Amino acid sequence: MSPAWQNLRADFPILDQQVNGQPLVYLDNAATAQKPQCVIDALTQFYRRDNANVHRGIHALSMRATFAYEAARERAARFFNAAEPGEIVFTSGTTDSINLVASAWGDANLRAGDVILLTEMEHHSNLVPWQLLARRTGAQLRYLPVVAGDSGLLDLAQLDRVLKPDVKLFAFTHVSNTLGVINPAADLCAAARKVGAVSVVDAAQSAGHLPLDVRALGCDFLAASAHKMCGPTGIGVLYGRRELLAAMPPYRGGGSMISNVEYFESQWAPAPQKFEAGTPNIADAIAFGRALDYLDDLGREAIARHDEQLATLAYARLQAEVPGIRLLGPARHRSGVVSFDLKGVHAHDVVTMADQEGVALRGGHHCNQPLMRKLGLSSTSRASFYFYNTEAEIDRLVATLQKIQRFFAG
Amino acid sequence: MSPAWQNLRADFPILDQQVNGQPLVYLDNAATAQKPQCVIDALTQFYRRDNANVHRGIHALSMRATFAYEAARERAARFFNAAEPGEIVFTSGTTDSINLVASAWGDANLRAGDVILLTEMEHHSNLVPWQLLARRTGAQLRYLPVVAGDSGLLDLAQLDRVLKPDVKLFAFTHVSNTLGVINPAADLCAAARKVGAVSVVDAAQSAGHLPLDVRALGCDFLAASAHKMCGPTGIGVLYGRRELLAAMPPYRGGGSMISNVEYFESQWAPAPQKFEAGTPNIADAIAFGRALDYLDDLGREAIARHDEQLATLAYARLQAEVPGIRLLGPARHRSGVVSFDLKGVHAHDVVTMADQEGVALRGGHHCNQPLMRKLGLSSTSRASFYFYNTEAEIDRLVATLQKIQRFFAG
Amino acid sequence: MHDLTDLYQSVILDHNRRPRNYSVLPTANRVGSGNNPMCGDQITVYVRLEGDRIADLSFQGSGCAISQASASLMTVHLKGKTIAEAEAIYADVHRLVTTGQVDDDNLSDLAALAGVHQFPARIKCATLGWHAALNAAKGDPQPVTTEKPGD
Amino acid sequence: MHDLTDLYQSVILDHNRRPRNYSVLPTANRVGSGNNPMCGDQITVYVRLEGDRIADLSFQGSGCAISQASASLMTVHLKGKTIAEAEAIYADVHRLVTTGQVDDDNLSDLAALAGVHQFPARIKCATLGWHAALNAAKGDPQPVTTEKPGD
Ligand SMILES: Cc1ncc(COP(=O)(O)O)c(C=O)c1O
Ligand SMILES: Cc1ncc(COP(=O)(O)O)c(C=O)c1O
Repeated sequence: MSPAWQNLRADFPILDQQVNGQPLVYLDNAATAQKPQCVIDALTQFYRRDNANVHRGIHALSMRATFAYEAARERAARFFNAAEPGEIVFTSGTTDSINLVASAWGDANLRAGDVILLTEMEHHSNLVPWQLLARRTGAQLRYLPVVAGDSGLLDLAQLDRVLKPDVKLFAFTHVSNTLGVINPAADLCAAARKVGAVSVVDAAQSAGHLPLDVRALGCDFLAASAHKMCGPTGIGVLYGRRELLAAMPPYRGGGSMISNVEYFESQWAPAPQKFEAGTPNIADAIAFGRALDYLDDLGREAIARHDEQLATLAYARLQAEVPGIRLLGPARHRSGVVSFDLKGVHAHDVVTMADQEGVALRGGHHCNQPLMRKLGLSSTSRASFYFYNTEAEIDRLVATLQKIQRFFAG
Repeated sequence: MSPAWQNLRADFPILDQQVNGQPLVYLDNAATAQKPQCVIDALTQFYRRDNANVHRGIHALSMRATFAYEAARERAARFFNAAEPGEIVFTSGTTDSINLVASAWGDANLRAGDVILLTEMEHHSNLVPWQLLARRTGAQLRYLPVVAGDSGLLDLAQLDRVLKPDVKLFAFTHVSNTLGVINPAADLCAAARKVGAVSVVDAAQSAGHLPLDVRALGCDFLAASAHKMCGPTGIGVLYGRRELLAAMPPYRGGGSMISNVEYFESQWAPAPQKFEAGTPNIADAIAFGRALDYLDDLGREAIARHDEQLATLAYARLQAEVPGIRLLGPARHRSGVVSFDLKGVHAHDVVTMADQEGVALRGGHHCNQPLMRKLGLSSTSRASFYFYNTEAEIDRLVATLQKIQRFFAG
Repeated sequence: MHDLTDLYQSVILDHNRRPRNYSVLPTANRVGSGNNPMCGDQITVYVRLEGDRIADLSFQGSGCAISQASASLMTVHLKGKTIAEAEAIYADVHRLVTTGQVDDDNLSDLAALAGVHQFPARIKCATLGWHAALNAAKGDPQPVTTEKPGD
Repeated sequence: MHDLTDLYQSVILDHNRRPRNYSVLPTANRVGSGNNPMCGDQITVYVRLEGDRIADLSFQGSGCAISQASASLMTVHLKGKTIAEAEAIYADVHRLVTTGQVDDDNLSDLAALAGVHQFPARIKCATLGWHAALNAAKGDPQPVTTEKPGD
């Protein structure tokens, strides 16, 4: 790893702390990423200099806030290579974005008998909204399976069997938050288009990690969360193809999403305003824009390479040096997420013990209960890497798991 | 005004700046309030020390984040005097809170022929969600009128006529963002309860300004935005009575709002988690808690007195010193919002010109189009005060409006 | 600090006080409307199109001095022009209100709109009537709304 | 830094490795279940209630060492107790796992749970089985879920 990456750690003040007497090793990046000082500064500066409500304001602060907010939208459009800023809707995160599609597109376009296709590895946030939509409309859910075994790959041989013309919408995750699998998103979107289905890409785990271009993917909708991309909590985006957003009814009602309101009826503003009712999360949108600058300065290809290098190394070392460990997901060509089951030690005990060594892991079902059940597990431990993690931290991880194993073996 | 209030200005770094060569006079508080340094620091400290995802985490950072997030919920419960923290749902703001009620409570409880009662002074955010709900369910909207003239008071003599047993829900604003009127919220809630209607209080303009106690009000739901209460953008609360929240279906689907997920069906977590799908706006919720401390340290009675004093003075001086001005709302017993129409000068021109003098006003329909039409106006200019505003700033306002009038008179 | 008279030049104040062609045009064969939902500016433009020529036009509406004066100036300048000529004039006006730069010395009193570029929140006010008129002339049935980012 | 053996005392490790009364109780007349949806801990408790006395009880489930050991200890300590006695014991245990303080010197090996209070995220694990058992004994048909703030 080039020393330049090591130097990045200085941009992240939170990494420089001791936890339980040990230097923090933060390996919970799939849950949320840390924030560089420049993103924190963007928040501080907004509140210290420019804070005002947007859109309806003419005074100086309000203009600054409006221009900065809309510049963040343009920044996000560039980041995802949308055709225009109007294809970017600010939401409160991936979950909100997916619910927006389920509610605004889904209720208007689905009826009894239609099929919503998902995969067996979806996060609850890309699963429960479709269950609720299916219940409201009478549409049915269908699943593209994961292959048997622990590689976690989608069973693409079954795609033609499940993706038939009765499928009106195909929603799938780009990168699994439990398995570390990277799905062939462009191929899946193309397959969806071939049967006339709308495609929804859950990019929560990919947007800050891989090069991502909505036009190259060919997706209709794409959802992401700023907090997993070095941005603040409470903000995210929905990308939607212009024609689809234009035809959709609103999501929530309120200020700023209207063109005309009367006591008994109203007309809507064009997208994206139509989907942004009320005062938006102005400060966090602006700070999110700054996070996108930061990521693009590093280069997303470079981040992806770094993530994969660390994850592949961690996978190989855990496999070799921790007896009885069960690793999920592929050994290579993977994202930074490495989930595992340590024989005889429950994930909670692993995480509590690792925390005593300053190593931050996550344990549980990772919002992936049905997949866990299919794998015969109730929970796993998970180490997830980002660009500020180092090989030395993998040493700490391996040593910690070995220590835990020794302790439990008594 | 006691000098202690003057000293407060030092807590708000944004106030200490020049706009167009003049010291900023920020009179756009009804749109959004400014943030004291302690709230900004709460954000910075969270991201520099404690940032992690909540609920599912066991490691040190995640525990700190979870406890701080839940402490913010407890803080909000205390602020509003809810019976328990579980009655506080974090949302992205007032608009989101009202949409939550319209969608989760409304769809489950309303049917064709039922009546939703509103008042003629509602903000679009407390109007459009009910229009959408009415369209979905076949329920009807009905309005409690505002009395003729410019006092802006609700016509309470008509309450019995419109609040009949066919009314299933009565939603009204506590304080008007256009008129500065303070409505008798406790009486309206009691009247709603008498006919068996659920009451929804839009507290966007009151929560940071008046003493507020949901049990004293006797409301079923109450909605507020942090950004109007010295807190950050992107976070707000819905208070809901425990029994109502418990009986409601979820709002959005996703992580953290479930108790069990299978591929084809799921069970929900208890409230408030049931309504908080996905990663919440952790940092802003925590900073919001700090803002509530700040407001309670000042004392809400004292803030309300200060707001009213300034607004009453501004109203009287504008009336006396600016010929031809048309002032909306009552002369006394009012909130800090003072809307007016300057004869012969459009509100946008007023606001642009005032901005040249460093005075930040808002001009437009204030998300209140139907009320504007009823008043025979397309827009007004609005000065809105908060506790950091001073009498000297009223001097600047009056002088600026006089100057604008002279300019336009040619 | 900008000088207020940069924005509110005497031409603007005059057209605001006494808007030209402020009426319903009885012979109109095209109507366009525009509104700025953020502020409540509202304009209706009436056009009599003969072939591809704007034989006559008028407007009515309510809004700030900038939107009313700009619409009034617009009626004066577009009367008698072909659609192509009208578009060329609007291209100049758009450049003027967004950058303050004048390309065309023939803009005459339209140059009074140059100050708008220093007030970005007001650019929409200045272009509202022009959008509505061109849409009407070109037969685009969509009402103009300015509530678009980057517009 | 806490010592790991504060939390994972040998009593805990032993009860986790060899849980007592880990079975379905054929003579049970009450069943209670609890789950911690955040982590996937899952416990079912079988109770034979005779009058107001817990004549016998057993459990099954899956979860972390703390939840399994605490449930195992619970079965040992509640067997033969009246509901009132069981509630009193649980009150002590609750105080123990939330504060680390022992009121009652009779807690014997339950004192091994004292370390839990230093690990607030794990308190729910330690109380899950107890909640389920008391709910079953008191006939509360609601499954226990720990997903409540402040629980
Ligand atoms: C009375 C009233 N209700 C609702 C709202 C909407 O609040 P928000 O935009 O924060 O969702 C506002 C704020 O503009 C308001 O003044
Ligand atoms: C694959 C995937 N989808 C969706 C989500 C939900 O994102 P958020 O909680 O930010 O809404 C997550 C994050 O936990 C995720 O990993």
